[in-house]
Amino acid sequence: MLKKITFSVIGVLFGLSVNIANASDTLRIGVEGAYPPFSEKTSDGKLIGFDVDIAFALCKEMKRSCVMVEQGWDGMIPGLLARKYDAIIASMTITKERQKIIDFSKKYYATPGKFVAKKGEFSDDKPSTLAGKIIGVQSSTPHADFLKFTYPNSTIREYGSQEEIYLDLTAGRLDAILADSIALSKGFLHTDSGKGFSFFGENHEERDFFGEGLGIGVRKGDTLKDEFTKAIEKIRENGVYKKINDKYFDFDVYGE
Amino acid sequence: MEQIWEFRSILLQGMLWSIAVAVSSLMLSVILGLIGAWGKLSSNSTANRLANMYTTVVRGVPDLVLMLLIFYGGQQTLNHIGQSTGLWGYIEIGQFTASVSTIGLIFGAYMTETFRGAIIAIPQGQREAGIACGMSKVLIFKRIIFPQMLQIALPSFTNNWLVLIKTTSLVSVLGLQELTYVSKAIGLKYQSPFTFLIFAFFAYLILTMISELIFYFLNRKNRMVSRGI
Amino acid sequence: MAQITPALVVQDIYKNFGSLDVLKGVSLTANQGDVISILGASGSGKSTFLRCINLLETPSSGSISVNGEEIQMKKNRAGLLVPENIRQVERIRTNLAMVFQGFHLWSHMTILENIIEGPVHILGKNKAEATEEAHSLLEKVGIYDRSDYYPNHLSGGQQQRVAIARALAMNPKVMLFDEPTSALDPELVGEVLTVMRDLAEEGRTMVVVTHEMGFARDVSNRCIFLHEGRIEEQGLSKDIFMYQKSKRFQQFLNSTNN
Amino acid sequence: MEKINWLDWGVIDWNLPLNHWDLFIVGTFNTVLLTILALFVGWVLSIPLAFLRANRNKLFNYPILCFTYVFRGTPLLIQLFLIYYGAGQFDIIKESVFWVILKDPWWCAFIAFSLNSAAYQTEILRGAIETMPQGENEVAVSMGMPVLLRLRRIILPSATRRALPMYSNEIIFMLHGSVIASTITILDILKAGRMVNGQYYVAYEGFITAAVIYMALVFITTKGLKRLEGNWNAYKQPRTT
Repeated sequence: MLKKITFSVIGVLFGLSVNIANASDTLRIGVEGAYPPFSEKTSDGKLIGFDVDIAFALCKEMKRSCVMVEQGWDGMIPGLLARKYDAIIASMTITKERQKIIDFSKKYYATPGKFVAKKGEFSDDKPSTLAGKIIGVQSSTPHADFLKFTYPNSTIREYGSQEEIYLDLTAGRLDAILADSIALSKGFLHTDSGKGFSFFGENHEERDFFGEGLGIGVRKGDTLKDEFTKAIEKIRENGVYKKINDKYFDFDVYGE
Repeated sequence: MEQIWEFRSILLQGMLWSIAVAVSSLMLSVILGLIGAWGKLSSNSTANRLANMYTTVVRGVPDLVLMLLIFYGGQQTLNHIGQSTGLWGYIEIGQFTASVSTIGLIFGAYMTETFRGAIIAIPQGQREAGIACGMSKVLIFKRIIFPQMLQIALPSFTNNWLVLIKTTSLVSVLGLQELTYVSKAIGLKYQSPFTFLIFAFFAYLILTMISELIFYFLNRKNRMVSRGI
Repeated sequence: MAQITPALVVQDIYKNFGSLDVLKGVSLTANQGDVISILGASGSGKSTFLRCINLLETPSSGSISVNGEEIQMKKNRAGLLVPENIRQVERIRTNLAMVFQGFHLWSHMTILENIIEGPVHILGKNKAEATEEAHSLLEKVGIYDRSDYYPNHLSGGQQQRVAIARALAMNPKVMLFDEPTSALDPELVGEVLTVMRDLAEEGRTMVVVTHEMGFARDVSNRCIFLHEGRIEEQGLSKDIFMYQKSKRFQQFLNSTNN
Repeated sequence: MEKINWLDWGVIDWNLPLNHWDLFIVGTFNTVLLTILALFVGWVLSIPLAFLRANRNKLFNYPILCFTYVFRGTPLLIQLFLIYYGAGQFDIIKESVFWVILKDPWWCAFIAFSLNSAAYQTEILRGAIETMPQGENEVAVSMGMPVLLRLRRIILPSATRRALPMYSNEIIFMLHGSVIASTITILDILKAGRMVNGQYYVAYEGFITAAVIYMALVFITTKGLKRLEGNWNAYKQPRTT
């Protein structure tokens, strides 16, 4: 009895999930899965979205096989450092803070951040207008840093994922939210639950916070950085990027 | 209701993950509990101190904090050790492994107390009778102490298991797609969190009830055996 | 002689537990200063009778008056007798202090707290006054310097004496004793009986269920012998121990003498 | 944001949590407040519930048993999610006065924790009341103590003292359980740790700091409870003087 238990536990621990990886050719890519339309999951559990398509396109371009590893946003960079995966393709903004710890490829898209609230609730997004209001934002994002710095008189509530924020906005727990404008538009405003809400205020592209766009994160010194950059340029040229882009958006998300 | 039916496969999968985590953690916790109980009862002062430290730390730190530490920190530590010793290159601590090892670790501490109490409750004479027959220490444990200990420990063991099932819901925070995670995720996505969460609520309740029923019969059988002695 | 209201009148108490009839019409009248011993083999219903008096058990029928006030009873929907007004019962109970076989001191309170609990919280006396009284009561039952002890730190005999002091603190009209010495080691019985004898000499009205024949004969002025829920024999103590009409009582006395 | 060298151990840099000590202070405050309030409200609720259940009250025994069974048989996390996310699904609730309270994550956690603790404490207290020495209660009855006075002066103090070890467990359990407040945006100790980790993309510092604070809280609580138990249960111990 005792022996049986011991063996089965060891079996479970090692057989099922500890895999001692060798330097295989397979690239493991960290994605989030709760950030429509860039990454989300279908009802049968499949990952889809712009990030995912781009990831597969880049891998194809680099002639590497890829697997997607799902990871909550909180642990995205620690996961990379812990080598749970080799690259992050999860709409991560290239910021100075992050560049201290990891390297980024060239940007693969760039879109401004924007506020959303109930239609007609606010006329502008000045800090004085939003003073005393509750603003929801995803934690560990440049949007969160931007809010904490620029809107000290508002209550900033930090969430783990964008979907939780949408729910709390519709539930009336939040007065406004700040996030990537495309994510907001496609992932929220254009869905059933987004009815009655709209953008307000400026486009936010403040360089100090939002850097130069969103890139692919790799560990420091990893040559993958250049491979990805090259691959991004390639798919921009050969039309693969445009094809994916057009599948989701009616404009070029790459920015200028 | 229709919504739940629509997502039945993913919900069922979630439930299976929950059960898998629970059962695997239970097995790990039994092993750790036995080692811990041995440490607590051993005359070796180092083993003693280690076992005490183990139970104290687990009692001190909430499950979720330990879980996150092992999930995020444990992997880095392992890789660090691997790199500096050159023994291994990379070990993946997946969500499942992290979940099972933390829950196993936590309940190992509770099992330690359960088993320790049970072993103490076995009359000293039983052991001495074994020695008198010329049995080895290992044999005495296997043939005399262990089976009796299981019997005495059963009620407390049952309780640990019931708490353990509920604790598995925490691993949703690590992103393991078990019952809590999928019901919350689907609920959020389709703007009907109550529908799916109440499903999960009753699913856990049923798991608890079934476990209680099983242990009830085990316990009854058990008592009949001990009455025979 | 002027008409004096008896301290306690119990009339025709019947009590059954399901189909088992425990009391079949037991009556008792205790005048001021009476000490009545209730004797009987175990199972004769004597403890149940005592418990019926202050309604710890509700009798199936019968009436109880304390100091001329009858406890109002009514039949409930199931046809069982229940007190009509619980407030009245509670008020009357304060006049019927009971001492139990198992002492039942409140284990989470000190001796002093045990004694002042009733006077302060039920009777609404002020605490200082109650404390002072408690000390003199403790002295009376022969417990010195133990007022801040917890019950577990006392011997059985001491505990029972404290229990008596606790009952006395309510200044009751009648004291009910339910086999007060049965749970005690033989060498401790004496100290409790001494206290009870003193109370009797003070003129306290007491109803005592007991196995102590010495007490019944020498201290109580009247005795009741119960057998199978009925009064088999009763009378003045000095007579009843001399000559017994009932054979059963005779046998009972013989068996306890051995 | 000065960096002190001796705090930087390479693998772990203690400067990070130290620079955000204010987060941890607020977090500790929230954790402790939530725990204490939930335990208190749970206690208050548990008294009538336990009493009705111990007396096998015909009307209430089964509904209360249902309540305690359901809340003890399901994870606290699900209960919290049900209250926080679940309530928002219904317009009736959203338009009612309750929404003012349910809107706030802090209140949601407080309600979930209180109900959960009430369920556990009800069963603890019920057990203690049922194992109460019957005679001690009977004496009080025989003296004419009204039922509420008896409950307050005799039954509760006696039952509470005997249940003290179980109450200690419940306190630690609640303190541990309160970490899930962090999952609904409440800044508790764990959330503070997560925020520090998230800010600097590190794996250890925030969590270890949180773990240390929790351990300290548990340590203090256990010590305090031991002392309290010693005082309250003096009647059980042999007298030393």
